[in-house]
Amino acid sequence: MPMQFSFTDEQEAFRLSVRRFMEDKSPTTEVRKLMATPEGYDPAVWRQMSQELGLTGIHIPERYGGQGFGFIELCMVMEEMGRAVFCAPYFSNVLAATAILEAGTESQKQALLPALADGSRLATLATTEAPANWSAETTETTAEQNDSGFRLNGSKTLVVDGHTADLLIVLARSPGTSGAYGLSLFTVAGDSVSRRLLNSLDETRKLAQIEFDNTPAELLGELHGAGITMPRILDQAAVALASESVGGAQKMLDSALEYAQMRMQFGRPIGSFQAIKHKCADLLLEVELAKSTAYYAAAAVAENAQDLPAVASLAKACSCDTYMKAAQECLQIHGGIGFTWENDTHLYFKRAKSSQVFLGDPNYHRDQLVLRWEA
Amino acid sequence: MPMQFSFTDEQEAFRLSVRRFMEDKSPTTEVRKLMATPEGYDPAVWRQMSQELGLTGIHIPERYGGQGFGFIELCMVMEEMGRAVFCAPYFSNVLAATAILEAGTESQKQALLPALADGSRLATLATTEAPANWSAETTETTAEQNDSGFRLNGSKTLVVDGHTADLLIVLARSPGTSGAYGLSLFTVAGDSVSRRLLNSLDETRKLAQIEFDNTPAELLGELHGAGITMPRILDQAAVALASESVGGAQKMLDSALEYAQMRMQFGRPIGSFQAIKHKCADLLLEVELAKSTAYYAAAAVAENAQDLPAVASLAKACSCDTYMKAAQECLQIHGGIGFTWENDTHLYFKRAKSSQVFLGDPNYHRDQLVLRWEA
Amino acid sequence: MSESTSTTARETQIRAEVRAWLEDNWDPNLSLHEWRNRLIDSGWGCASWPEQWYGKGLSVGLGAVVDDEIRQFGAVSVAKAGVRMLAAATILEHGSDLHKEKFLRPLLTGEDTWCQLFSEPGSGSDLAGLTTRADFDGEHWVINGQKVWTTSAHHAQYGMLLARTNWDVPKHQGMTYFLIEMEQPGVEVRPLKQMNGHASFNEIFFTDAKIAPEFMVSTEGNGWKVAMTTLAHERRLADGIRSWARGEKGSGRVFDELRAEIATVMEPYKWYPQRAGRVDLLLERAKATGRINDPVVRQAIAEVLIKAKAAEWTGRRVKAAHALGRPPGPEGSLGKLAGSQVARLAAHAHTLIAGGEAMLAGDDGAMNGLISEILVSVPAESIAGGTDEIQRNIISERSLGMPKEARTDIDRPFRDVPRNTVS
Amino acid sequence: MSESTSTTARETQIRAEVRAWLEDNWDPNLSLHEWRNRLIDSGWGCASWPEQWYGKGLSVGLGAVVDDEIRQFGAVSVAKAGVRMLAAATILEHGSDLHKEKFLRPLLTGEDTWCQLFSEPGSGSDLAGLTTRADFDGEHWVINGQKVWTTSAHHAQYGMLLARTNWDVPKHQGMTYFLIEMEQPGVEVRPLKQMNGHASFNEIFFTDAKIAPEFMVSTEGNGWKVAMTTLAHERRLADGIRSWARGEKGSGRVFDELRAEIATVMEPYKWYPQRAGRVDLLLERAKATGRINDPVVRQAIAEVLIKAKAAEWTGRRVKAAHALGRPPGPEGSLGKLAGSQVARLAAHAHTLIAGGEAMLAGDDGAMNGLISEILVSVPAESIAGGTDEIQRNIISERSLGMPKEARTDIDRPFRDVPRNTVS
Repeated sequence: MPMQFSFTDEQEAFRLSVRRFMEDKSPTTEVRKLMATPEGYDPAVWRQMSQELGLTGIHIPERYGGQGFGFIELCMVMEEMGRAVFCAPYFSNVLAATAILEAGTESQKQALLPALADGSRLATLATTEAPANWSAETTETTAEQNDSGFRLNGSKTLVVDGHTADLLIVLARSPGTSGAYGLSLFTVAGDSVSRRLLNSLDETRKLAQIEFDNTPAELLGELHGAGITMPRILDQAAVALASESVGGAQKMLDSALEYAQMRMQFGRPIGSFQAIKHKCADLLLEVELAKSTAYYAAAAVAENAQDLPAVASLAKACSCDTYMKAAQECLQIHGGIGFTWENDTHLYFKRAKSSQVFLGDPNYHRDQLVLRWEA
Repeated sequence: MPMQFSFTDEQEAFRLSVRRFMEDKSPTTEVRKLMATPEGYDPAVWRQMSQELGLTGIHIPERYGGQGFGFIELCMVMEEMGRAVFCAPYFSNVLAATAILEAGTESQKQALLPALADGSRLATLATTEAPANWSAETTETTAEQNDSGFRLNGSKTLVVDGHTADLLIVLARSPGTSGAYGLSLFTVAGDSVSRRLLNSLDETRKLAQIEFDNTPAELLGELHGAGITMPRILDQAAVALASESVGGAQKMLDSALEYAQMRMQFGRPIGSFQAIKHKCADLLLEVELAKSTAYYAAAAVAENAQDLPAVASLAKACSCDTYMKAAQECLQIHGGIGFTWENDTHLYFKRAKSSQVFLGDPNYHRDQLVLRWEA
Repeated sequence: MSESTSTTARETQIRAEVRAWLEDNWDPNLSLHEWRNRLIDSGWGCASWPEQWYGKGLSVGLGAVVDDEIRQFGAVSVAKAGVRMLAAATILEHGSDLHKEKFLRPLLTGEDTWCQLFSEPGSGSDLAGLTTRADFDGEHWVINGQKVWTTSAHHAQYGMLLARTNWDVPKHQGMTYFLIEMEQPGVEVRPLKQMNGHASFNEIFFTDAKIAPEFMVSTEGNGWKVAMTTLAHERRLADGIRSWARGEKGSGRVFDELRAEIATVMEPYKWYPQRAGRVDLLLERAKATGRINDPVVRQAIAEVLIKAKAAEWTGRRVKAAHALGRPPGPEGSLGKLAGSQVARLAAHAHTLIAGGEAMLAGDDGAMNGLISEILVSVPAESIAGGTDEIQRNIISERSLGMPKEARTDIDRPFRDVPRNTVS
Repeated sequence: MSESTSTTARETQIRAEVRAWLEDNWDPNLSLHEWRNRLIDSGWGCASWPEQWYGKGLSVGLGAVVDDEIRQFGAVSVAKAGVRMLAAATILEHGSDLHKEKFLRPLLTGEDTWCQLFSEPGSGSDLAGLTTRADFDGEHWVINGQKVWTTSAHHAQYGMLLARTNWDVPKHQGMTYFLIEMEQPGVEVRPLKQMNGHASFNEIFFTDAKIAPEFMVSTEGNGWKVAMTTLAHERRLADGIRSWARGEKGSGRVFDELRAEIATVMEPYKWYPQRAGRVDLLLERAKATGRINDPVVRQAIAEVLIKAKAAEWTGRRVKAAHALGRPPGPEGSLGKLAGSQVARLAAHAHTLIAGGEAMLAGDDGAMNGLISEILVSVPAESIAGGTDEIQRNIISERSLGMPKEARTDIDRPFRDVPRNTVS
């Protein structure tokens, strides 16, 4: 498999444009404002990002109203958003679009994707029930079929941007089934459920609890098809999150370096002390290694590689651990200043902590990696 | 429980006398000579150590010919021997004496212990069969009883000093039993078995493979009593090994420090570089912490504390990991010199590596710690 | 040998004297200040202090015996904890009679609260690099600059201030120690919010604040030496606060007022147990969530337990050696460094146990937000009171005798030393 | 975009020329030296060398294309690997015509073996601190001192020697580079046994060894600069050896002689794969022993796999960036540091998998002693070729642009620099 180990000039130019947009529209002063609101995003910036830059449709094919780029470009966007701790319902939209692309029928794709691609409709994916378990197989929410269609009962939690989404893609099972069998995906109107914004550790990532009480739902794709599609959707989600994380990790390294060069103690920059120098050297290594895993995994999605399941877990475990470590070390190098609310480090620290456990913690993914490895 | 957190002046004086003996009789030049021999000890030094210093009988009660000190003093001896990578069948003798003390009848103690206490007879404990498993419960060696007594069949491996021992204490089970039930300890004459010196990673610790082929054996203590006594014997063994390990770890720290102060690079001692200073500071912390666990565990044995099982595992995991780390870092600080055969570091490195897995690796003991913890 | 020192005849006699006095004088229905004034006047409140200053001139060891007897009796002690005791120790050692006369009694009764004004945004690990200035205008010392990490400054009457009075001498020689009145126009106190949402500290801005000349401690330029006394006592502060907060269970007016006092003083410290990682909760949480059944989670918990118990036992070895008059061996910096590692490992184990719940905080978080508070508080453990890096310097240089870092900032006028221009 | 550079017309043409020449000239039944002399004379053996010295003056990139074509054709190349290529590169860049005439051809045919005489017991990380001396006695340079970590010195005809010729100038300015004949009375070679039982290196003792003046390279005092050329090529050495050792499968006299040559040259390196941790064996071993069923062991294996794959992919990113002419980004020191971490993690995982068997070695050890060889070889991975600490210095200073360590040893006569007195 001819795997990608570098980006093309066009891709690098694209990255630069996303980075500039983020620097311009999402400085941390803005992030702080938005994270304090329940909605958690700026509609004007969202519109501009969706319609002028086309980021919401980046990996959606042109025939469904998207930009028609690949998963690699999507991951570049995630990386730059991670670098900016961007506060907006982007990742949730990606999750939903990915689920529709993987599971939906041709007519559903045509019906649902254009509004996601142009950002006019917000969507998310609701899968998780027991917080400690990210496997689709333990789903308990039921989907009962009657003459008028499907009705959902149960609840979902940790639903990213679930409180603002117009459209929910919900994982549920037919009554009486268990395990991977009997699972299907459904679309549900956001305003047809009872939902509640949760108090999240990372205030830039809004999470919701959603209750289904005989909620009308439409089947997405095939009945009982989610046993096949969900693992692939979750692998892609893990890779996207890994990409976001390496963006954040690089930012933490940059921030640590900048501070270490500037901060004087004992008459010299603290970056001249070997303890700080070696900490930064180790961090550079970690970050470069993590980037390599995220880039490789993005290419594995793009090329539909056979080893994707193992590689997705590898990238998730490596990138999210690295992000956490980078945030910790950046904070440590900042000293007391780094522990203050005013300093931006904690925004990243909390995103890192949240990402570490989101979609399965590193131990879970390390285990998956070995079990999935084919060598 | 009034636990001991310091040694008495008498104990400190005793430690000093053992240390001086080791420095005098077991410099590494001697260790290197002995480790290259199959016997692995110097009979003259052994006699002097046993008869003049009484070290072989240190924790054996006076009524059985021993010195009548406690387990704490035994552990001090182990610590000093660890510091010297002493090459002699001492630990094996301790294992055997402990087994007899824990399991033997009064008359067996009277019959067997005096010769162990004065060092005139070498003994060891043979329990392990599958190298990866240190639990007594998987024992497969059988002890069949007939009119003339017991006959053993099966094999043991990793038997410390098993090739030179006059007396073997052997764990075996009655035919048809399984698990903790049906286990007994037996005494077997060393010259009645077929045995082979194994090629050991740590050449200062001699290991043997032993085969039992209808070998006559005498029951030690109660029939089927080993399900109760073996865990306690193994706990004490783990604590003794932890003590030996902290002695070795301290020596590695001392050696690293000495070298770092002396070795000049770039016109200054390498110990003036923060990278080396901080490495040594971390090592001091690790070694002091490990010592605390070994001392606490020794006191837990001495006081027959209820939390001994958890504490023994804690000390074993902590001390052996610390020894390994100390040896690694000492070697790293020495650089290329540390990797040579001529430099003594590898003697300790190999002892540390061997001790890490001996009696159960740190993961095993960490798991036991949590399962045994009562809080 | 056990770690407690053996009982001596002198100790027994002192305990009897204290008990006799308490039996005659203790009255839980007095106001807190009335009771403390009575205790102060008796000399038992601070028995190790000199006789002319509220004490009985006893040794520090016997002073602790007296305090123990008061505690065992169930009586309330003087306000002998928190930042104010740093002030007391410093004033006793370096203060003038005026200082002792004016400050010691209201400090012991609890009427006066104190704060410590040492750290600055630009001088953290390098405390001696401070740039808050004190200039004498012929009548007063005029203070300009900024301090930070000041606990309880918003309700303190007085502050211990370290400021630079001479910029033309090496950094350690140009500082002077002052006692400053906090309630004056030139002093602005702003709460400093932390990443865990608490605001336990303050930033203090001085704009032409004034100090009368008699409130200089020791002499001009001798501030570093005086500050060392304060800092030496700071290391014992955390322990003191913990034991002091215990005596809050009695009934009577004096206890009611004591509880109110404790609540105020303890407020900034309420997240400190979380900062240390809450090792005590790990097994309970693992069992409650069922995560104890995951062998990998058990490994993480075991790593915490090992380090935490080893650190606890090492602390007791240090105390036992101290009690026996042996050389101290492993010292404070080791405990600090171990604590920082324990906290970090514990936060990691808590994360594994919480799983997805670690994404939530406050009411929605595990244990009503307590777990998330751990996760966003532990980073302080490896910074506050000297970073891990500083501890490793101290350990390597003091405990191990390794060569000191070459310094380029201490042998020339402070004016010429490169330093932080902004914050 | 894929990592391979796109095929150019020039490349296609060169490949055709090489292939045509090989079709006419390749004969596996020649002796190895006969064949290599033929290849050397054609200019294809070292196509990127200058035309007057056995080459065709091609770019390094096209030189690699020629080598690739020879490999693909199945022919044997010149003795273009190992320490002798460091000598060749240095002689080509800094040597005199005499040096080139005398040394290059027998080096390329494989007749001459070389060794590198830089490291000393007293100067490891600080190579420029060396104290082996070269004094001119009016006729010869007279060498006294000791070198160490010299691979293959026991069968080398020549050595690249760095020695101090001036003690009164700063350390980097007092060294001179020589080409020394190893088979002479003043040179004693002793094997140096390592902790893993192998003796891949030698110690070399010089006692009044002699070098004729014409075998100085470049000028007196310019040795450091010349040595940099040697060292720059050393970093590529390991790769070169690995790829070179491949071409051993053919039949015919030339291959028989090649296999014998490879066996000799590779002997010191046979434990190198174990030094790197043998990541390739982990899953196989875990499955064979059943330890794969332990979730804690799976974690340890996963940690190795993650770091090893990440390091491999990072290496390919570096190469891809290089191929595109982009700034190199993460560089050699990162790979070195990653490799050292991988080796250590792998040894740990192998230990867990082996369990008690890790106590055994040789015939009794797991995989006939291969596993124990890993355990006692990995410590070298974080030392050889520059310790982890040195790599972190390089990364922080060169890749991250952090301030350099203040140096006190480079601005004064070497004579006055504190240094190791013994070893």
